[in-house]
Amino acid sequence: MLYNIFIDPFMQMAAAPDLLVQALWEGLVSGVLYALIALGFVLIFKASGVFNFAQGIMVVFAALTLVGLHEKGVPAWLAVLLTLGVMLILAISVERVVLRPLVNQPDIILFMATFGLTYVLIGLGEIIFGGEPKQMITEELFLPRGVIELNILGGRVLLQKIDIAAAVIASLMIVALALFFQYTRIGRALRAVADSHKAALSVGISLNQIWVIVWFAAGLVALITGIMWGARSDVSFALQTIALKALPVLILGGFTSVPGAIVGGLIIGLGEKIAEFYWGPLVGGGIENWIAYVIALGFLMVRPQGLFGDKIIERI
Amino acid sequence: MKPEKKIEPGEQLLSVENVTLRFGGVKAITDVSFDIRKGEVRAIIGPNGAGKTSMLNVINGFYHPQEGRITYRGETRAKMRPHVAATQGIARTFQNVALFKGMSTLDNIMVGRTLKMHKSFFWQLFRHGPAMDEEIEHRKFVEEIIDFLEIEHIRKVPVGKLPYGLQKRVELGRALAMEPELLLLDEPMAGMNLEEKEDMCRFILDTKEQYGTTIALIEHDMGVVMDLSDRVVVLEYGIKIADGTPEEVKSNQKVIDAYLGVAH
Amino acid sequence: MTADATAGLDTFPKWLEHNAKVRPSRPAMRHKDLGIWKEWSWAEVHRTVRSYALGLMAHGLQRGDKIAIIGTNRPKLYWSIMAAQTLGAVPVPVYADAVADEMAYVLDHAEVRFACVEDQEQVDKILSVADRLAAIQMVFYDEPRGLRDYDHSRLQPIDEVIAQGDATMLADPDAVRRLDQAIADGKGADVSVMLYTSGTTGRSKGVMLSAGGCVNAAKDTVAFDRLTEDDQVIAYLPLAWVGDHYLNYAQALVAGFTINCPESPDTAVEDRREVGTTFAFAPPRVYEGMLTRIMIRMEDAGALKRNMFHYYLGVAKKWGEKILDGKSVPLLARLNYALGEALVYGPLKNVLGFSSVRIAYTAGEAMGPELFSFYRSIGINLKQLYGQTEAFLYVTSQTDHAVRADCVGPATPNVEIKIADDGEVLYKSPGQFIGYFKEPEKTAETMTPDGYVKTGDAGFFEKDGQLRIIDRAKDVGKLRNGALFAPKYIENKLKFFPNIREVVAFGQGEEHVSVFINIDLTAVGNWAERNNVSYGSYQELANNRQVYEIIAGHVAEVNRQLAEEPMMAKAQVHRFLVLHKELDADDGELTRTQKVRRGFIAERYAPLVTALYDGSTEADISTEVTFEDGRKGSISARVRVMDAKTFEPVAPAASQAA
Amino acid sequence: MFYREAGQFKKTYQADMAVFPILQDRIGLGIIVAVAALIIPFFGSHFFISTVMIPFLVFSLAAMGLNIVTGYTGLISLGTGAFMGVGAYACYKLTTYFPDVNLIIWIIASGVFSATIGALFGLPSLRIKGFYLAVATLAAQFFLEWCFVRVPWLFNYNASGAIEVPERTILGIAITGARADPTARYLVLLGIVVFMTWIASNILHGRVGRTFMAVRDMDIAAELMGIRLLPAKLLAFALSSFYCGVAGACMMFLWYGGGEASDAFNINQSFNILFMVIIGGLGSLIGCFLGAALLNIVPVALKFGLPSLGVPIGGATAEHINLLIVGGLIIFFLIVEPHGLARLWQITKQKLRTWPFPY
Repeated sequence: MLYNIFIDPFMQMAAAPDLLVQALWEGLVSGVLYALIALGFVLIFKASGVFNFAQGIMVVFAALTLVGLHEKGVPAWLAVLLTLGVMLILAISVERVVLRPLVNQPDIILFMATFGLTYVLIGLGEIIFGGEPKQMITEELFLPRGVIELNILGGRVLLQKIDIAAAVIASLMIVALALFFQYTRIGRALRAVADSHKAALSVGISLNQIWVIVWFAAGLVALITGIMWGARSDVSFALQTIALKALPVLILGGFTSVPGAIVGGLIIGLGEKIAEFYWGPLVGGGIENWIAYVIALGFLMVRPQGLFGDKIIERI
Repeated sequence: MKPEKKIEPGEQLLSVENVTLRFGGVKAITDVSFDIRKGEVRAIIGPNGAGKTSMLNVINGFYHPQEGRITYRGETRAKMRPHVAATQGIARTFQNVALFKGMSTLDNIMVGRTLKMHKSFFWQLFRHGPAMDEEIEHRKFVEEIIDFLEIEHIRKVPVGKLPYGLQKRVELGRALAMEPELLLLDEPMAGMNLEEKEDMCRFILDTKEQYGTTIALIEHDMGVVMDLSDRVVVLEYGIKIADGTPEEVKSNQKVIDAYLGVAH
Repeated sequence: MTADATAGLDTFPKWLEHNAKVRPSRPAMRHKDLGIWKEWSWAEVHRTVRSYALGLMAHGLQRGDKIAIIGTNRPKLYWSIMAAQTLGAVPVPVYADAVADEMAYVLDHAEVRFACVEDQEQVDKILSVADRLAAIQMVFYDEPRGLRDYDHSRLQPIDEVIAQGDATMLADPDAVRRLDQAIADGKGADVSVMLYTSGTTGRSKGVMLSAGGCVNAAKDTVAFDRLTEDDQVIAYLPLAWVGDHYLNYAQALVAGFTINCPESPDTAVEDRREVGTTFAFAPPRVYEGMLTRIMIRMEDAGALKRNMFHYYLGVAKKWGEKILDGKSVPLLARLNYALGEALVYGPLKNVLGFSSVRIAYTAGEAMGPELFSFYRSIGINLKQLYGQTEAFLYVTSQTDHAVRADCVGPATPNVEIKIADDGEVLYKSPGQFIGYFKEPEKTAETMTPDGYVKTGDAGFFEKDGQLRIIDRAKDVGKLRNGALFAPKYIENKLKFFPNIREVVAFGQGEEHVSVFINIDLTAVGNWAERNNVSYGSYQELANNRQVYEIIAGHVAEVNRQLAEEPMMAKAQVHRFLVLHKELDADDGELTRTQKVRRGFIAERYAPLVTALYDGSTEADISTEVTFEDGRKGSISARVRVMDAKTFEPVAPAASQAA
Repeated sequence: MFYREAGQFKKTYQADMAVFPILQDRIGLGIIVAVAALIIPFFGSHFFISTVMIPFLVFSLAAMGLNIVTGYTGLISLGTGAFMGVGAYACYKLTTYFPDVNLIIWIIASGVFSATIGALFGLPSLRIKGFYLAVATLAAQFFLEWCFVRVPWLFNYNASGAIEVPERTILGIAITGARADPTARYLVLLGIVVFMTWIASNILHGRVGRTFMAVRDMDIAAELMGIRLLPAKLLAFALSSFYCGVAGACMMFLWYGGGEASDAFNINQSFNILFMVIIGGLGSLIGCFLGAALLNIVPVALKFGLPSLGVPIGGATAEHINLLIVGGLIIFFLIVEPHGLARLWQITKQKLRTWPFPY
C-alpha cells in the first residue's frame, strides 16, 4: 500500500517521461484557464472588495450568450460584440442593483449577494438559451483545431492546438491587463481604489464608474475564458463546478494578487492533473473533483494569508 | 466618618521587567520595566503612539514581547494564549469598545461569567435542572453588577443601539463579571462628556473599594489620572520616562515636555 | 371583612397583625430589585416588622421618639415606618431630594433620635450636618454600597437590625412580650406619623396625625372607592408627602392591597406597566407630561396610523366620557368606540400601564379640562380630590359618575365643610391633625374657635354640590380698582395650555394683572423643531419672538374666557413676560411639591415686576442659580415684556357664587 | 396591538429568562404546534403533506444546523449538503446492520457521525477566517460527495449505487419504505423536528449559545474573556453537522425514500440551505423555519400553482424561473433587510407591542 502511494507513482513517471510531459501539459493548460477565472475574481476583489462568487457563472453565461446568439443566426463577429454589450449591461446593472444599495455593508453580505447573482444568471441563461449543452463556435472564431504530435523522450505527446491557443491568449490577456494596470489612468485609478477609496476619487473617477469598469473587465475575461473552456469541453452550466476550482486557486494566490492568481492557477492545474494521473487510480479515480481543495486547505494551514498575501497582524 | 483615600504599599501583583516588543522592524515598546501592586490604581499615560495599548496587550498575553519577563502573582509567565490570562484573573476593556454587538447588555455581561460556569454540555441541552440553576446563580451576580453600574433601564437592549458612554459602562460591567484580580482599562473615558466621566470615575473607585480590584488604566484626561491613580508610569515612544505618584510625575520635567505640553 | 372584626383596630400595627391573620399569604409588597419582582406576603411583612421593631427596641427606641425616614419608596423604608409605629414611636418621613440644610432643619426641629435611610447619598447628607443634630444617635441604611469603609459606630445596615431582632425573638420571650405590650398600648389618640408640610411660605411645619384619625380616614375612602385586597398600587410618590402615606401606606394596610415599589425612579413607568396597577394617583403635571409624550411620539407615526389615532381620539372625545359615566349612547357609537378600544385606547392604556386601572386620582393642582377629559375619554376613570396634609389628605373627592374638570367634588364621607364669609374653605375631617409639632400658636391660627380647620383656600360650592377652588385665600386680593384678583385661578387657566409650564400672576393693589410665564421646554421645543426654529438653550427659546407671539395668543384666549366670568372679568391679564429661566425648587422658587412661592419670586425678580408695570418693553435681570451638583452660579438676561389683548366684560348674568 | 403586557411581571429569573416571556407569544406558539400536530395530519391532503410539509420540516432542520455554525458562530460553511449526506449514509448503514433497532434512534444516532466528521473539517477554522474558511469547507463538500459515489461500502454495493431505503415500522406502522403512509412519515418527522428545535433553543439560549455569539461578534474580546476559540468553533461545527446529519437522514428515509446521493447532497443543496438561512435570518431559529418555508413554497407554487392557474409551464422552465426568483429574493433581502425574515418578524412584533406608537 505505502509502496503504491509513495514509490510506485514516481517509478511510473521515470518509466514513461512522455506521459509525464503529457500530464504536465494538460495540467498547465487547465491551470492557465483556472488562472483566467481567478483573474476575474481578483480584478473585482481588488477594486470593490467584493468576493464575486458569480465569476464562474459569468464565464458560462458569457460563453452561452455567444453561442446562443450565433445559433439564432447572428454572425460570429457580431455575436462577440453583442456578447460584450451584454457583459457591459450586466456590469452596469450589477453596479446599480447590487453594489450601490449594498455599499458599506459588511463584506460577507456582498459575498452572499453574489450568490444571488449566480442564481439569477443561471436562471436567466437557461430560460433564454435552454439548459442543454452547446458546441463552442471554434472555427467561426478562427480558433485552430486538431492536434500537434511531438516525438520526445521516446514517446508521443499530443498537444491540442486549441490548448496552445488558450495558453497563448491567456498569457497575452494577462500581459495586457498588467499593462492596463500599469500605464492607463483608469488602471492606476483601479489600483488606487484597492488601497483606498478616497485615493480613487482624487484621480477623478467616481467609485461607481470604477465598479462598472472592473465588472466589465471581469466580464471580458469571463468571455475569453468561456470561449476557451467551451472549445475544450462543451458549453453548459456543468462548467460552474469547474469555475469553483478558481476558489482554491485564489486561496493559494491570495485575493488581491494578479501574479498570485496565475501561479496559483498553475499549481492547482498541475497538481490535480498529476494527482489524478498517478494517484487517482489507487482510489478509483475522480479525485480531480476535490484534490484541489485539499491542496489549498493544507496550504492554508501553513500560510493563512495565501501565497502573495501579506501577514495579518491582529490589533485590538 | 468618611474614609480617607490612602496609598497602602501592598505587595507586588505584577511586574514588567525590561520588556521590548517589536512589530517586524518597528519597536513598539523598548526595555520598559514597572510593577503593579495589589489594590492600587496604576495609570499608564503618554502621548498617542507611546505604546500604552501595546503594553496592556503584552500584560494580558495578546502580544508576546521579544525580550523581557512578566511576573504575575510571583510566577514568571511563559508565552501563552490570551484566554489563559483571563483564567488567571486578568480582565480588560478596550480603547474602542469591543462589545458583542449582536447581544443584549445582560448577555454581554453574562459572557463575562463563562469561565465561572462549569455545568456540562449535557445539562445545557435541557436548560433545566443544574444548567438552569447555574444560569440563575450567575444572573444574580450579573444583576448585582447591573445595579452597581446603574444600567437597569438598558438591561435588555442590544448593546449596538446604546450611546457610546453607556457602551463603555457595559464593557466595564462585562470585565467586572469576571471578578478579575487585575483590571486593565484602556481609555475608559475616551469621548465622554463631563457628567459621564464623573460617573465612570465613581464606578472605578467604587470597584476598587467594593471588590478590592487592582486596576491599571490608560487615560488621556490628566485631571482624571491625578484624581484616580495611586501611581503613574509615563511612556513616550515606547520608552519609560517617569514613574511615581501623580504629584511626582506632574512635577517631572521630562513629562511636562513630553506629555503635558501636548494637547489632548 | 365585617365591621366588628376591624372595629377595635385603631392603629396601623394592629391592622398589620389583622392582615397577617386574615390574608397571611396575600402579597403585601413587591419590589423590583435586581431585575425581578421580589414579593412579601402579609405574614412575612408582619414577621419581619416585628423583628425589626425588636431590633429597634434593643437600640432604645421608645414610645414617642421621633425616627426619620429618608429615601425613595422601598419596602425596608415602609417597614421602618411600621416598625416604629409598632413601638409607638413616631416616623418622620423626609423628602429624599431635600438638600442637606433643609433636611437638617426638619431633623433638628423634630428632635429625631434615629434615622432610617436608603443609601450612601442620604447618609452623607446627614453626616454633613451631623454637628447640628444633637439628638440623633443611630443611622440605619438599606443600600450598603459605598458605605463599607465608613465608621460604623453610629451606622448600621437595616438588615442587621432585623437580624438582631430575629435573634431576640427566639432568645428573649420577655422582649417579645414587651413588643406585644407596646402594640396593645397603642391608642387611637397617639401620634401615628408626623409629616412636614412643604409650606408655600416660610419654614415647613410638622403636622402631627393621630393613629385613629388616619385609620378612620383610610377606612372611609377604602369603602368609598371599594378598594380590596386585589388592588395594586405603584409607590413612586415621595414618602414624606401625605399622598403617599395615605393612598399607599394607610389604604394598603386597611384594604390589604399590594404596594409595588419600582426598581428606580426612572423605571417607574415600565414598572407600573409590568404590575398593571389598579389604583393610581398622580399630580396633574405627570398626566400632562404623559400626554405630551404621547402626542410627540405619535408625530413620528405613519400618516395612516396617525389619522386613525386622531380619528378615534375624536370618537372618544365625543362618546368616551358619556360611556364612562354610564349615560345612554347610541349603539353605533358604542360599537365604533369598542373598535377604537381595540385599535387605540386599549393598546394606549396598555403602553402607559393603565390597562387595569379602576380608579385614578389627581390632586394638588387644578388640571386642564382638555387634559382631564382626554384620559377619561379613553376610559380611564380619572377623578379629582381636594385635600391637604392637615386633613390627612381627603377633604373632597369626586364620585365615579359625577366628574368635572373645574371642580373637586363634594365632601368626602364624614367630612364637614363650610365656607367662611371671606370665601375660605373650612372643614372638619376624621383624619384631621392634632396640631403642628412644637407650634401651638400656629396650630391655633389654623383652627376656628368652633373646631374647624382653615384650608387657606378660597372657593365656593357649585349648584351640583361640588366644591370649586379659586385660589389661596390669602392670595385672593383686589386690584387698585377694587376688582377681585385670584392669581392662582388665572395662573391655572394659562397653565392649561401645553406650551405653558409655570405662571406667576401679580396684581395685588396694582392697576391691572400681569404675569411671569415659564414655557414648557418639551412642548415648545418640539414645536421649534418642527418649524426648524433653532435654539441653544431654554433662555434662547424663551426670548424668541415667535414664541412670544404664541404665548400672546394663549393669554388673549384666557382673557376672553375671563371676560365671560362676572367675578373675574375685570382681572384680565394686561402685560406678560416669559422668564429667562425655569422656576426651580433648588432655587427656592417652587416648593418641593412644585407650587410657586409667589412672594419669594416677586422680590427675587423685582426688576422684572417693576418692568411689568412701568410700561417698559424690556428689562435686565441677573439671578443666582443652583446647579444640579449644588454649585451656585448666576445667569443674567434681557427679558422682553409684552402687552396682551384684553376683552370687554360680557354683561353680568351669572350668579354670585360663594 | 394584540399585545397586552400590562400585568405580566416576573417573580423569578427562570420566568424572566424564558424563551417566550410574553404570554401572547406562548399562546401563538401553542396554536402553531397544535395545528401542525392535530389539524394538518387529518385534514391535509397527502399531496400537501408530502410535497410541502415534509420537505419544509427537513429543510428547517438542515437550516437550523447551518444557522448554528454560520448564523450564531459566524463561520461560513458550504459543506452542509455533504454533512447531511454523512447522516443519511450513516443511518443507512446502521439500520441495515441492526434492522431491529428503532429507526428513530438511528436517525438521531447518525447525527453523531456527521458531527464527528463536521468537527474534523472544522479544525481549519481556528487559523482560517471568512472567505478562506468558506472555501476550506468546499473541500469537505467535494471530498465527501466523492466518497458517496466512490465508496460502494456506503451504499451496501447496490447495483444502483444508491441508497435503497428498507421498510421500518414503529408500533407496526410503516414509517419508511414503499408502504409508508405520508402522514405517518410526517408525524415522525414532526416529532423529531420539534424535539430538536427545543434542544437547539435550550443550547443557544444558554452559556453555549452566548459563547458562540461572542465568538461571532468579536472573537478577540471573547478570547480575552477566557473563551477558548478552537473548542468553541469545533463545538459549533459538530453541533451544526449533527443537525445537518439528522436532517440528511430524515431527508433520505422520511422524504426521498432512497436515491442518488449526488443530487440530494451536492454543492447546490449546500447553497440552497445557505440561502434559506440568509433569507430566513442569520442567527435566528425562527428564521430557519421562515427561510425554509419561503424557499420551499416558491418552487412548489411555480411547479403546481401556475399550471393550475392555466399558465402552461414546463417542469424545466419552472426550475429556471425558480432559480431566477430565488436569486432575486436573496439580493432583495440582502438589500432591504440583511437580517432576513426573522428580523422583519421582530420589527413587526415590536410595532405590535408599542402600537399605536411607532416606537
